[in-house]
Amino acid sequence: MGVSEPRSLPARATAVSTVVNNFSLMVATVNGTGSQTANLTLLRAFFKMGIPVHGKNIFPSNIQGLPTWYHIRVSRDGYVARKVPEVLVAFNIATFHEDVTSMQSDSVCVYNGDLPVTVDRDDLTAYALPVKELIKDVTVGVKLRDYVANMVFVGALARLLEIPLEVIEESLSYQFGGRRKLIEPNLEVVDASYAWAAEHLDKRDPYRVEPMTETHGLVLMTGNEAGALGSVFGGVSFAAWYPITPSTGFIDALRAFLPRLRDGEDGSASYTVIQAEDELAALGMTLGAGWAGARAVTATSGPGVSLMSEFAGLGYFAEIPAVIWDIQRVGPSTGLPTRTAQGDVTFVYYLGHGDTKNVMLFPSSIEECFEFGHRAFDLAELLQTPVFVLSDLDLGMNNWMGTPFEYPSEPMQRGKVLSAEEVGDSFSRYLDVDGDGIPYRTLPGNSNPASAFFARGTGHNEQAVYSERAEDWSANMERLKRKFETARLQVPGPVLERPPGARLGVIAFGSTRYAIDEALDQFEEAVGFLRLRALPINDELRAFIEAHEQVVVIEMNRDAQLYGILQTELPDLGARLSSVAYLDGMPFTASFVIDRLTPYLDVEEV
Amino acid sequence: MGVSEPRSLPARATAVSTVVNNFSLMVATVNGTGSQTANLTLLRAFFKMGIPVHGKNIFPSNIQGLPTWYHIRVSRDGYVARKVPEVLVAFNIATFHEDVTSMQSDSVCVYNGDLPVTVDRDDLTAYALPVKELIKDVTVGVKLRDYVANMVFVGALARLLEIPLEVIEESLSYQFGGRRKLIEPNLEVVDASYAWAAEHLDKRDPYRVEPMTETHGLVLMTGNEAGALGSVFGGVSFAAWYPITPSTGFIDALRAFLPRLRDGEDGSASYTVIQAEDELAALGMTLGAGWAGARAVTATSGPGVSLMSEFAGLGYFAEIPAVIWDIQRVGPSTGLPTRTAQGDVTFVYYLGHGDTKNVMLFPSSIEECFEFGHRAFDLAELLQTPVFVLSDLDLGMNNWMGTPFEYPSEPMQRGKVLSAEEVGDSFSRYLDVDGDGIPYRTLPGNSNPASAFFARGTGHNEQAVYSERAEDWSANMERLKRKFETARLQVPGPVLERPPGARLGVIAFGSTRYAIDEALDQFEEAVGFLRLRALPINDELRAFIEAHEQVVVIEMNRDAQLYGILQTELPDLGARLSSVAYLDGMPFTASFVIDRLTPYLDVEEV
Amino acid sequence: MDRARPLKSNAIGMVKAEYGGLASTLCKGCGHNSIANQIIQVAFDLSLKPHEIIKLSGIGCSSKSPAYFLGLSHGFNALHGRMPSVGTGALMANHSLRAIGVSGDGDTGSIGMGQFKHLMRRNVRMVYIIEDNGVYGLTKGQFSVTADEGQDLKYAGHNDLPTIDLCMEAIIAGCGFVARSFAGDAKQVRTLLKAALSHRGTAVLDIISPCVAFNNHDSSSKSYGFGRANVQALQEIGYLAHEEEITLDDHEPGEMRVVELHDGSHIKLHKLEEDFDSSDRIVAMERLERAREREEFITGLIYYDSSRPSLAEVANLPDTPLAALPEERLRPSPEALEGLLQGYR
Amino acid sequence: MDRARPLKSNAIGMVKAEYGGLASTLCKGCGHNSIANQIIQVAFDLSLKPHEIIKLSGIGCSSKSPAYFLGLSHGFNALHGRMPSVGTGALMANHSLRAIGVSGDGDTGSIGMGQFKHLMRRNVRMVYIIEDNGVYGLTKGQFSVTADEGQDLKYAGHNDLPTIDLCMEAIIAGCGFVARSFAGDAKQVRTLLKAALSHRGTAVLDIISPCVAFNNHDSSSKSYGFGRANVQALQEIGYLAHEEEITLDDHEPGEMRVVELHDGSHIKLHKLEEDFDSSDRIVAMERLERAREREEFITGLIYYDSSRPSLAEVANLPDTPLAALPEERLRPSPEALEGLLQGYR
Ligand SMILES: Cc1ncc(C[n+]2csc(CCOP(=O)(O)OP(=O)(O)O)c2C)c(N)n1
Ligand SMILES: Cc1ncc(C[n+]2csc(CCOP(=O)(O)OP(=O)(O)O)c2C)c(N)n1
Ligand code: SF4
Ligand code: SF4
Ligand SMILES: [Mg+2]
Ligand SMILES: [Mg+2]
Repeated sequence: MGVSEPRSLPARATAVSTVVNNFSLMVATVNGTGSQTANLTLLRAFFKMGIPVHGKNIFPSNIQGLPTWYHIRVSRDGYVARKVPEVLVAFNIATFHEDVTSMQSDSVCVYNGDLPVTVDRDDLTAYALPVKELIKDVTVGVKLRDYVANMVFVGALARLLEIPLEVIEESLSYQFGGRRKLIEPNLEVVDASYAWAAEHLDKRDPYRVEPMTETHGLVLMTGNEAGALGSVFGGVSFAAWYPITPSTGFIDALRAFLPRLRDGEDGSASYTVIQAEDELAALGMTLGAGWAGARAVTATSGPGVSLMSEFAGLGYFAEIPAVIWDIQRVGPSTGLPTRTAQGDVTFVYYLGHGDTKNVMLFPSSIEECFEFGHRAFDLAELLQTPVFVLSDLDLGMNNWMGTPFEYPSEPMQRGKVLSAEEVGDSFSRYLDVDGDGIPYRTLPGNSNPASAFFARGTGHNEQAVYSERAEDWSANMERLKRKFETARLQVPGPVLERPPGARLGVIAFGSTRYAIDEALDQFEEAVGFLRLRALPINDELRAFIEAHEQVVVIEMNRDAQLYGILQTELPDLGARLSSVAYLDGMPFTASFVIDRLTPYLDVEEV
Repeated sequence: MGVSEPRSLPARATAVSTVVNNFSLMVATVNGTGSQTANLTLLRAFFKMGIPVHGKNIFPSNIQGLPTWYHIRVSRDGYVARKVPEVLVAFNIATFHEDVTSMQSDSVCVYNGDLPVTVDRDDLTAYALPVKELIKDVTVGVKLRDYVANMVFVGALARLLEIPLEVIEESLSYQFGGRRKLIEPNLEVVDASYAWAAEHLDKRDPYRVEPMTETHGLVLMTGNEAGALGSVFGGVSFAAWYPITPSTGFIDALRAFLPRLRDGEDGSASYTVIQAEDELAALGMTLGAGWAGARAVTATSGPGVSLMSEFAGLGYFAEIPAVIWDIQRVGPSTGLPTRTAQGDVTFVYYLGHGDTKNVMLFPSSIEECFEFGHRAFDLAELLQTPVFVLSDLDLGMNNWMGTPFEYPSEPMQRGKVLSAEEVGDSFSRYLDVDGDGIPYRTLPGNSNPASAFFARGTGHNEQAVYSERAEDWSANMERLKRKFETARLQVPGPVLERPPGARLGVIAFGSTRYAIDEALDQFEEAVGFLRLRALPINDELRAFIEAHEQVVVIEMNRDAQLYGILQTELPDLGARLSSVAYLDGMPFTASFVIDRLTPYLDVEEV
Repeated sequence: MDRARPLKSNAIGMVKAEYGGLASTLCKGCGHNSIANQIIQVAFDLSLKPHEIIKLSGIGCSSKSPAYFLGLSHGFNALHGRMPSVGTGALMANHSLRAIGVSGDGDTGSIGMGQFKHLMRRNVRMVYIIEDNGVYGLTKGQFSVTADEGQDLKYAGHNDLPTIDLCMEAIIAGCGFVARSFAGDAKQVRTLLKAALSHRGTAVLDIISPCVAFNNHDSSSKSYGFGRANVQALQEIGYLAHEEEITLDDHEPGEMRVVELHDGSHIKLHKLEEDFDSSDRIVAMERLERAREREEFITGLIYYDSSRPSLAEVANLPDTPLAALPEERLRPSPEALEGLLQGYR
Repeated sequence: MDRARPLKSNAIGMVKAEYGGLASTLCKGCGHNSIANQIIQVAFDLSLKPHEIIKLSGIGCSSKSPAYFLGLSHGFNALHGRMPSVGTGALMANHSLRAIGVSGDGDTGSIGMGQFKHLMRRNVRMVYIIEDNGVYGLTKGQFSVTADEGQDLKYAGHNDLPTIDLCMEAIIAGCGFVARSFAGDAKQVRTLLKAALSHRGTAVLDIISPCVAFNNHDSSSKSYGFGRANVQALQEIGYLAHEEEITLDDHEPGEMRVVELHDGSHIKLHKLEEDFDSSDRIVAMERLERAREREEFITGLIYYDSSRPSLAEVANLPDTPLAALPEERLRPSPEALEGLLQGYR
């Protein structure tokens, strides 16, 4: 992603008396009170000003009434990782004390002056806002009053940070899809609050914004939306799902995009989306559709993946194309439904009893969510196997900047599907004709009688007929192994984010890339960074490891899952690999990465 | 197991003009025709003669009418691994040709002379039996006639191999539980056939048996029976299951042993066994019972394990004792329900999404099935976690010799359960009081109000209250990691089957030990052999590897699953490890192991 | 919500507050909260000993609520749709416990349909409360199987599929205590809860419990508005604890039935519908079917049959719960082992 | 088993043998074999094009049988209890296909209960045959949910649990074509199969199919003996393909009903029970319930309602199956992408 490439001037150099376009903002509110609109309005405003920006919603697993925090990272350097905030908006009495205490000294606290609280720290710059006062005259019903209340901090921040009001208005209009009746009352409050701030607040903190051009031409979107959009352009024709946070947004986006982009002139739908009764059924339907020739997808998260185990094994063994998006949340078990993780890597790679091994993709940006959204179908049909796309809550549910997505350069690759003519007079479903381990398949409805076969999860010979013969079993499984070798060369290869370093290299995947990238900017010593985009691995990864004395695998889970898989696949290089694995549900910060990597660098100094 | 220890005189030295107590027999019949009785009668007869013996049933996944093969290994040296047969009993026309062709030259073929076939090999010694003739006068109804027909080969073999008729009678009586009405007609046929053979067959082959004392005092039993019996003596009080081959026999045995051994004077049952509607429910019930304080077990196989994934993760995370027997069959997917494998190792170790890791036991003999049958409950309650016992179809369903099981030496260990008094006035379910990662628990019904807690699969603090706090999550997961470290020292350690070798070592687990043991007898060079009995591993394993230049991990799956896990856990030793992994559904033979190990030995010669 | 009874204590000397739990994190006005409050009230009224009760639930807003009542009772918040199996295991391990299970319409009717049906068939002793709002609250309002056919919701869209009647499902699967109620009718909810707790088998309470966040428009059969306007009780029900004496009030004989429950307590059923008889399975099914056709919101005790034994009863268990059996009872003697092994020589 | 029709060919010039499959590996005399033979006969009689049919099954002896018929049709032997979901996906991906699904009582009623109920609710167009023998044949005879309450079997032991009526389950879940038959009544099986294939939604045939290996004692309601002695047809049914003209024979008007099916073919129902009406849901449920109480073995068309649209119909699908749509229809234009992204600037 353009904006996240290493920067010439290091961020730290910018901490001067006035800090422009370089701070992190945390808005503490209660969920279900409409604060999301206020937060997104601010986010969009910075974005429209051309300033690199990113927002993270740290929300509770309930519907209304609990604390929620929204982090906005404003960074002229294009950094989008989570960062300890310099500016706090404290609008939630329940967490007020905790929030205020959490701030570093010299930071800023904008708070709701109506709350029966005081900021008991003189090392903070505090601004109290008379919320009730500012909304009392606004022309909305009582029901909406609480909602617009959040616009008070928007207005005040606009003034304090110097966000032009017209940009705020633009952003509000964006949030409300141009519906004036909704925009007006909110704008009213923003203006009032802005005016009040202008009159009563004297700016005592260094943080402000200035227009830039960095984000011009970019889009701001969630990973779930990007993945769904990619699927639409990948020709998805069937989706089955069961609701589960944080994957629900993926299907919501599908259901929003499809009617808009994929209905025919005759008004008929070139797709169908089914809400299944559970995840077993969701994957069962997806496999049924894939077997019949549709481009079929399902989306879920940890608990759903567990329930899909048996069907995953069937998909692998009966060789049925399907795409499964796992928007990872914190597990084991029901875990933390609204926190992010990279914890399903090992489980999904081996998902299904017996010798099952799955193809996996690891998007790290909205561009890759879009790209893998359509490529996953090509891969699934080329390889005739379920393809798992492992995103996560942070990437999937939060808004990220990205360059406009590239339209698929290649036509769809539908794989080895034989027409009635191509079948001729004999057909063996599981025969390795081409030596790549990938057999040919036919679809139900094929009018050639020879094309018929009985797909099954039981042992079979090349004609798909049930067989208990030892040699049939091992031959078929060896072919599947060959197919997996073929997969190594067809999946997206790793990206060399930074050329091999002096001595130390880093391997990571997915949404942790931003914290790592920011961290590596801070080291004098050049550190290599390879970003894995798929499993199984291929030789590029081996080469990267061989190019370093030591390679640290960084991941967001407790058990060093990718590290373990690499040990298994590259035993000869095992000694060079180290692991930084950690999970507490919060996205990594650059400073966390720096802390954990520093020891590996110091080693050298010794 | 005493009888499988290395022998002074190597087997090969015994191939002389007359071969005593050292051959393998294969009986080819049609399933559902009562041939099992004939096979087991022969097996039991050799056993009663004091000759080390073992039988393997290679049967189809249907109920009646398909080919089935029964292998009997007769070995004065105590070898019980599968071995290419020297003696064939060909009673199935469907496979007659295939069976005859499969024999090595100089072997023997006893066949049903009524079949419209001829033995077209003059390098075999063939004996045709006039089956119809021999059963025509037997006093049974037509329905039983087919069944007793199998006794024809029993009688003939008794004569040819010199099995005393009284031993056959004893064995028949054993099979029919002494019911004369059933014994008589069969005996009648045996006698007739024996007499006929005495008169018409002149012995032209070297194979015969002679009484020994090797099996005196031993028992002959299946692994499923032994495991169930161990569970009964382990105090199992709750079992829930869903039928699936090859685990069904485990529950059948439980249902047979429990009423006999565990009903009270008042006739009440100190246990309950529930047939669940599926495997999700089976483990759900098992966990519910474990949470409430019962010693709860379930038994299943691959497909069931897949379906148990979500509950496994809950058991790990909510820390609930439970025992799960996975009698492994060939997967992926429905695979080969009636063939054996060691293919669920990786999947079970990581069963459950997120950072789940499970404790596993690997029995290799009926003695260990019994021992782990009760120890698994101690471990599950000590560690407060689901314990998986990985047996396999070969060990579970076939009859093995064993020394009479040792009565549990220790009283039951029920783990850290607090009574109402012990709770006192405060209780934290997930507090690591002792630093071993194992918290204290209370059972429902505890009359101390402070003892109550709400078990959950969601993130929680030490009081089991739902928490999304980052530090609560990571602290709890770190404690669970400590608990897993504690587990390393509590699970059964590996067994040093053979002291460290000159250069080469072998690591294996479960039922492959017999083929490996027999193979290692054949090498001049001393090869070390460590048999793993549980995961997670501990330092004994590391020490064994460090004691060798090279260590080969032998296992019955395609993907080198244990090898992979060892790479992950001992990266620094990765380079020393090699893998022999193979699966086609048939138990390993010594010659297979020899073939695969030889290259590692030759290396040295170079 | 109930009139508070400051410090008044019950027969076992506990005050109502002691039957409470953590503060609810559900939406203000959620039907589930009022049901939780009725459970607290009933537990207090019946002087239940908290340690003789276990709380069970699956996953959902509804399934969270056990955290908000009976804080002194053990509980198990299981997996989505899997409360029945966990409950079955727990209650067989300790059959002296009584269970209050809380599930949702999605937890029970969608992912949980199989386990629900098999629980009914086994007749495990537990009170199974379905907090029925026609949507998946916790995942923001998708349709569940009890949603109205043809219904439109802003987020969920249009529902083409027929409504599943969970009371009907319970009856035909063998459940002997099936009732429907409305979170807006606190009194009926309490009475039915008391009766259900006295039933020895599975007792299903399908309580319409409006989701104020996603499905509370008057046009929805799961809304407060619809409920208040259309609720149609089949009977007036009264619960009589053992001690209370039975007064037959001034009703026509035909109109009034007194039914004895397993624990010796009674319910008084004052018929409000001439020819409805909750003891007749066919009548009950027919009434539910008619209600479906006519879109009637009937509440009350729909089917009651005390004849079937519970799972624990057919299992021939000892009086001491399995979980409490001493080692002597769990581990046979060395002689027993020796004897058994003889058979394998 | 049917009288062979040597080389006689049907309307599309196929001989019966071409509708056959591999040799059965089931037990001799297994009811499932005779059902497979009826499927072959019906496919031949109706001149079905094999490539327009898909075969579906779960796991079990019954679920194996699709290998033994229609060898020229594609098929999917899915997972235990999961045929419904796989079938739903396949039939939505290609709604031009007609499906014959074969399941067992365990596959459907035990592990598969949830998916079965939800399939009924969605009304996916498929013929769903339950080869119902009251046991798990393939795993050697454990009781299934359709086993007789109180039944004793040598291996399985005693069954304490009530029998689940899968026809009742289908009806209340919304199925519009529910029939029960007996493998021993080949003619009725064929007629019902033909009618079911003409139905546009899910058609459930619960066919009692004796397991000769484990549950064929005359005392079992799933045995040939019991079936032959007790089978009680609700109607005499005739199937009339489009071409055949409708003759009303010589029955009293009241006794005879002719019902038009979705594809224009008809069934003739000659009532054998005065007041039974398969078009009335309550009557159908009541009849099933009475049969349960009286342990009657009723067969025939139990419930028929053609009004509900199938899932494919409500999905507003194009005529071309989704699986066959060309890339132009599946991938929007670059302009469309550009346009959509504008909204995220
Ligand atoms: C296996 C699994 N799938 C999906 C989810 C996500 N999920 C949580 S609650 C819920 C639905 C709850 O609906 P309902 O049971 O009606 O309860 P309500 O919130 O309406 O009270 C779902 C789908 C989950 N937790 N686990
Ligand atoms: C997940 C899973 N659990 C268990 C099994 C074992 N199994 C195979 S068939 C079967 C039951 C079949 O019973 P039914 O559906 O009635 O078919 P039938 O054999 O009686 O025709 C079971 C439990 C399996 N294959 N998969
Ligand atoms: S979302 Fe609905 S069900 Fe959930 S707490 Fe809010 S109102 Fe209740
Ligand atoms: S076991 Fe029963 S169901 Fe299976 S094939 Fe044999 S008779 Fe049929
Ligand atoms: Mg709900
Ligand atoms: Mg069956």
